[in-house]
Amino acid sequence: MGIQALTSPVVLFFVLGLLAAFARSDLEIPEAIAKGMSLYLMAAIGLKGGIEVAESGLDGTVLAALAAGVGAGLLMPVYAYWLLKGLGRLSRINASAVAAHYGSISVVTFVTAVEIYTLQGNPPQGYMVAVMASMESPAILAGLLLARGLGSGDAQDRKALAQEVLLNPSVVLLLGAFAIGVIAGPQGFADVRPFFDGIFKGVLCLFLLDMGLIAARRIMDARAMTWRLVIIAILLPLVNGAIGTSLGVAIGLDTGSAAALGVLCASASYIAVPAAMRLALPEADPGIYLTMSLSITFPFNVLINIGLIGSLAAYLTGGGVAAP
Amino acid sequence: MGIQALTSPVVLFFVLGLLAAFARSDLEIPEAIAKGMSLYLMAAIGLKGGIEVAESGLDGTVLAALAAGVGAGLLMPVYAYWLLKGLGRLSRINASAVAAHYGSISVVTFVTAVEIYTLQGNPPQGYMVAVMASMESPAILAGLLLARGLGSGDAQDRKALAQEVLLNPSVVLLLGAFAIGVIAGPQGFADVRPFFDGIFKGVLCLFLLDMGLIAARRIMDARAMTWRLVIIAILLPLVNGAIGTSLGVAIGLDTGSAAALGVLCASASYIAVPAAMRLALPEADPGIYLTMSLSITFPFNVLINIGLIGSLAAYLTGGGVAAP
Amino acid sequence: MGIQALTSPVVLFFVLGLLAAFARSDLEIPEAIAKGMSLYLMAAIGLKGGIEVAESGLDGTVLAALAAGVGAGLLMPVYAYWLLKGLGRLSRINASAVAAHYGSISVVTFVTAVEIYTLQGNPPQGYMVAVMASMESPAILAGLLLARGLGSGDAQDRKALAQEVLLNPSVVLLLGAFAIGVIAGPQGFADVRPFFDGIFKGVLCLFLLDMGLIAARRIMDARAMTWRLVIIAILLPLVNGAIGTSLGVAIGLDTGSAAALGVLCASASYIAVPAAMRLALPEADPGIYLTMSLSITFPFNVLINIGLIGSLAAYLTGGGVAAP
Amino acid sequence: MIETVIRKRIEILADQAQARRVTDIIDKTGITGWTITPVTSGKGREGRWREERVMGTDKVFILTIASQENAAALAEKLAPILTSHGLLLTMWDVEVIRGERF
Amino acid sequence: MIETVIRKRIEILADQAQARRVTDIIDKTGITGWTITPVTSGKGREGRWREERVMGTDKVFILTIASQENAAALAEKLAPILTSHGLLLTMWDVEVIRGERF
Amino acid sequence: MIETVIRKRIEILADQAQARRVTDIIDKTGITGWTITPVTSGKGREGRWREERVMGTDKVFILTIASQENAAALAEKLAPILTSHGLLLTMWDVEVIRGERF
Ligand SMILES: Nc1ncnc2c1ncn2[C@@H]1O[C@H](COP(=O)(O)O)[C@@H](O)[C@H]1O
Ligand SMILES: Nc1ncnc2c1ncn2[C@@H]1O[C@H](COP(=O)(O)O)[C@@H](O)[C@H]1O
Ligand SMILES: Nc1ncnc2c1ncn2[C@@H]1O[C@H](COP(=O)(O)O)[C@@H](O)[C@H]1O
Ligand code: NA
Ligand code: NA
Ligand code: NA
Repeated sequence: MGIQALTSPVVLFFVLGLLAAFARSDLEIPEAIAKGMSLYLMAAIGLKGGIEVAESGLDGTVLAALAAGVGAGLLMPVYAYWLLKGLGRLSRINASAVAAHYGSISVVTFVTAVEIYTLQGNPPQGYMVAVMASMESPAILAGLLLARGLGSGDAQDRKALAQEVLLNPSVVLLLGAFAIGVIAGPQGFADVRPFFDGIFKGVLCLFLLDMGLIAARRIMDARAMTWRLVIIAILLPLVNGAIGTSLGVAIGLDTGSAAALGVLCASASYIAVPAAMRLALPEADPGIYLTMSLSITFPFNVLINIGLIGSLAAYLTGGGVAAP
Repeated sequence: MGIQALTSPVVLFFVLGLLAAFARSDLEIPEAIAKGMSLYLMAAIGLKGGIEVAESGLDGTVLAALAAGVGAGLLMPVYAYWLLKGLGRLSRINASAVAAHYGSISVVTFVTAVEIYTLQGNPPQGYMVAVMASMESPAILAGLLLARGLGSGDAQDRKALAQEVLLNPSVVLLLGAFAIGVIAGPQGFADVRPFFDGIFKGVLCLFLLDMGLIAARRIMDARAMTWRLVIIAILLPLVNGAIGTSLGVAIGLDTGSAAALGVLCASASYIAVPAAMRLALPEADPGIYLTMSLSITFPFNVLINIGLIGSLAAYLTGGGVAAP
Repeated sequence: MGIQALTSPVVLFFVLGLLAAFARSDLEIPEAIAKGMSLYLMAAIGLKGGIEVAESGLDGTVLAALAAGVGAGLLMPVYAYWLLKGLGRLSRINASAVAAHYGSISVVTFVTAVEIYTLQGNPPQGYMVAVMASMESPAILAGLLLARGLGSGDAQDRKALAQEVLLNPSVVLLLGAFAIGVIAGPQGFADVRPFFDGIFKGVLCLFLLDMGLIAARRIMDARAMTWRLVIIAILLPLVNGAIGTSLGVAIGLDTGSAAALGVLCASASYIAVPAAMRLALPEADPGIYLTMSLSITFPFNVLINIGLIGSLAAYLTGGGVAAP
Repeated sequence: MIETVIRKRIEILADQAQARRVTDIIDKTGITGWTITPVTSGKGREGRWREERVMGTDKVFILTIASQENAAALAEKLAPILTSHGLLLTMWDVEVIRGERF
Repeated sequence: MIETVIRKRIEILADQAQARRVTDIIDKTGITGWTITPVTSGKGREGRWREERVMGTDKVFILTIASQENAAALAEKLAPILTSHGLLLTMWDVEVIRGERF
Repeated sequence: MIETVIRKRIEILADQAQARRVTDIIDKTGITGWTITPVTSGKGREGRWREERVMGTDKVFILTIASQENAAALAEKLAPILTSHGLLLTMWDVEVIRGERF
């Protein structure tokens, strides 16, 4: 992603968070503020995606992109599972839980990638937000099937789970705000633009500061991490990112959107999926799945992989490597 | 209120909140954030009202508007009380508590109305903020007199209550910010405009998302609601809104301000009055008064009644029905 | 500081907070919001300082300013200590704790001063933010030496304390954001300007509202305050402010920067130092040190002393008294 | 071994709005102090509630450590308003160090 | 003197995500209510954690006052999932006023 | 019926800034874990306080379940700093399931 991205305040605040936590500073963002910023970012990204779709309309590739996203969300956990059980030596339960995380997506990784690709002149399409939302849940389903097989759990547990999966807060807020954007359109957006667009990148800076703090603290406390798992947490985003990007190019997405699909595949969930696993697979160890997704894959994606994926997309769509 | 208002992001976020909660999604806004937004909205609306008054000066109708507001705040609880005891079959305590809510006002309903009327070309006058602030407390007094008669409670309780009523946080913040606006004037406001004006509507969106979530959840949990009470919770804002608007026109207010007075009369408190009732009438059932004001009257006003009142005001001031 | 400053919304919100609390209103800002605003203000001030340095480069006076700041931070506690033990009649522990507060700095006092001096046409240099950050900790060291002499505490306590002192959240965030500003430079800042600059003054208003509430409430609850301590809490900022300003002029700072150094010397910490004292001197009474720094010195500085220091700096640099 | 004495620990669940009334009664009973902790949600006969400080419907726990006599006196004073003010009171014996403080 | 009766106070530390499951079991046991309070951080065999509600890793305390039989029934029902669901359960006797409510 | 054993529950009210010191002492005593819960406000001999995390003046409750010997050892270690560090310590017997864990 070149020099420009690494000197972007967004990335620098993330690095500051990492450094502060590694140095054992007590710097801390109140949880209510972090949660508020997370909701704000989802509402804003959903809304902006919807506005763009209202402006530009949908081209034929949107359905292909949705299908590609959901398909990847269902299949990536399968090979991730075998890797985690084999190379990673995890138990069935833990391997399934981790696999679900890698099949799903991270909103903030996506948002950071959109900022960077837009800076590089390759803004992804607005409908990629809908693709993102549709990729949150399928992997949870895949993960639970891997863990328990068909027909597990009692009726009530299943209902609670279906709700958690289908109506999880991120999905509802992303899709809801997206729909509002489509309905309200550009002139409805004008009034709320200073809030949802003007201050967006600044809020993202503070949110990434917090993510850096949390990611670094978690890995310092981690007990269950092994080198095998660290390797997998870097291998999976590389492989998934390459597959997703190629898939995007194959179905005819533009450079930015193909790269965005790659980033969605490469990213690992650290909000929606952990919440679902806490509910449905309480035996799985959060010390494994959160540390892998949050403390290894997330920084790897933000600092390195977003750049690699962008270059791959530029190369595959014939645009050459994007200028830094 | 026409198509335009219903496609405004502000209203759409409220609807999203209602739908998400009815679908039993876990979407939730941290309470500290909700409280922070509520304080922000009050400070901003107060400040903006004060600035407008500093700019335009006060015309003679302001005193009449204040008197009309306070008078309505004292008298509306009286007929509301009889309706609630008779038709609603509530106990004396509960009827008094509910009546106090309907005599007082809802800041967010007012703010939403101001946004909508301004969109429609009928911005209410800045001093209506002062009218709003002056209408918060009289109804609490009226409600307590209805519940306990004169001379109730011991001296200490009365002191605590007088403080709660006169210095309740909303009144202090609204009037304080209003005064700051008047003193600082337009050029003092310039520096803080991006915060208090620029992002105002966006914050209102998120706040209404939360209101939608809370309103819908409360009605789903409600046990004490009856059809009689539901009818009253729609009847009162209709009647009070019509009376308030007519009163506004009668004392010579412009279309927007008359409609705003109507909205103030139509709206029911869900912050200041519940807090006072918790303190002074702990025997009253919040399951009744909060559900009526928050889950029925508030959505009814935001989605329907603000539009009706706007049309009535336009009709009465001879402007015809406002264009959508 | 003249009429203009006293009608600035920033100062008026502070006064509103004081009045509301003295009138015993329940107005209250959620703690998470207050903490979030405090972090935001530090990140923003650090970032803006760094941007300015990236733009203007550093002139030779910056090292002198840093040395002056650190030196003052180490020496001011010494005479403060004697004053507090003698005139103030405090115990050794309490005198040392209070002295540390007056040697350190208050970020919000500095920020308010920057706003006011900039309005008056004398903006301090960007590097004064780095001077501020470097003045947070030396006084803590000085205070602990006064309290315990050399060689106190066990090894583990010392390590925890060194961390608290060197890596305390304010220092890390101020210096980290400053470094980000220097690296990202003006064009990196453009995207985040609406958040870190546009809404800055508005957030400062709400933060000062909260400071007013807290300052007034604390003094009403104070038991350990004596007239002697009140006098010292006004005397120290006067003396330290005059010394700091003169020092600034002596080392060749411009009017605004010399005044800013004066304000840093005059201000007393109420975040970083109390936290360190809680850890390292738990026997010291927060009822004394917080009440003095927060409830007396802070309002005195914001309402009066910033103006006096600005006039002194203008006088000493030959600019005459600043226009109001 | 350190010496401990037995005191009563009283815990009162109350509406936030009633907290001041309860702590005033504790003060008047001559008990040396109290501590308030937050409550997130609950369910009782009147149904479920969640913390909604915006609407003023949240509750708190008020804890106080007292001698047996003071505890009995406090329970006595609070009993009449328990039902009307929706309070919940439990108490039990605890060991404390520095018993002279309570 | 006010009359008190002895009830069991049960306190369960659980993941936020498991809270609903626990309160459903309390409800089904026929206990009249429960109260949830927040938890900030902790340390156990699996290491230290802090509240991180953004990531859904936080815990809560679930308190309930019940008769001895109901308390025993609840403990019986929760015992099988204590380890798999990472719950921590303690209980002790407390005095309550208005004992007919529990 | 499920089998329970008796353990000691110790509750320490401490300044947030002192929490680390207390949990380090708990760890060194060989107790398996601890849990921290938030505190909103309080009143003692030194007057009233409210949570003001911005100013670092807030307090927390530190809870730990331990065997009788470990509990006694902990009380012994904390006793000397109770007054200077403003701690408040109470403890009582509770029943736990899976007693081997504590
Ligand atoms: N058996 C119980 N155990 C614990 N808390 C209870 C119990 N019953 C009621 N509560 C709490 O007391 C509040 C009010 O109860 P009620 O007055 O019965 O609606 C509930 O919302 C719960 O927080
Ligand atoms: N009798 C008591 N019961 C409960 N909490 C107390 C009691 N006394 C003191 N506290 C708490 O301990 C804190 C410090 O007390 P003190 O050291 O006496 O000022 C107070 O702020 C209260 O939170
Ligand atoms: N001895 C203990 N005393 C108090 N809390 C404990 C204890 N052991 C564990 N916990 C709490 O239970 C949580 C889970 O413990 P564990 O399952 O052992 O990791 C910890 O994070 C603590 O919050
Ligand atoms: Na993925
Ligand atoms: Na009304
Ligand atoms: Na100073």
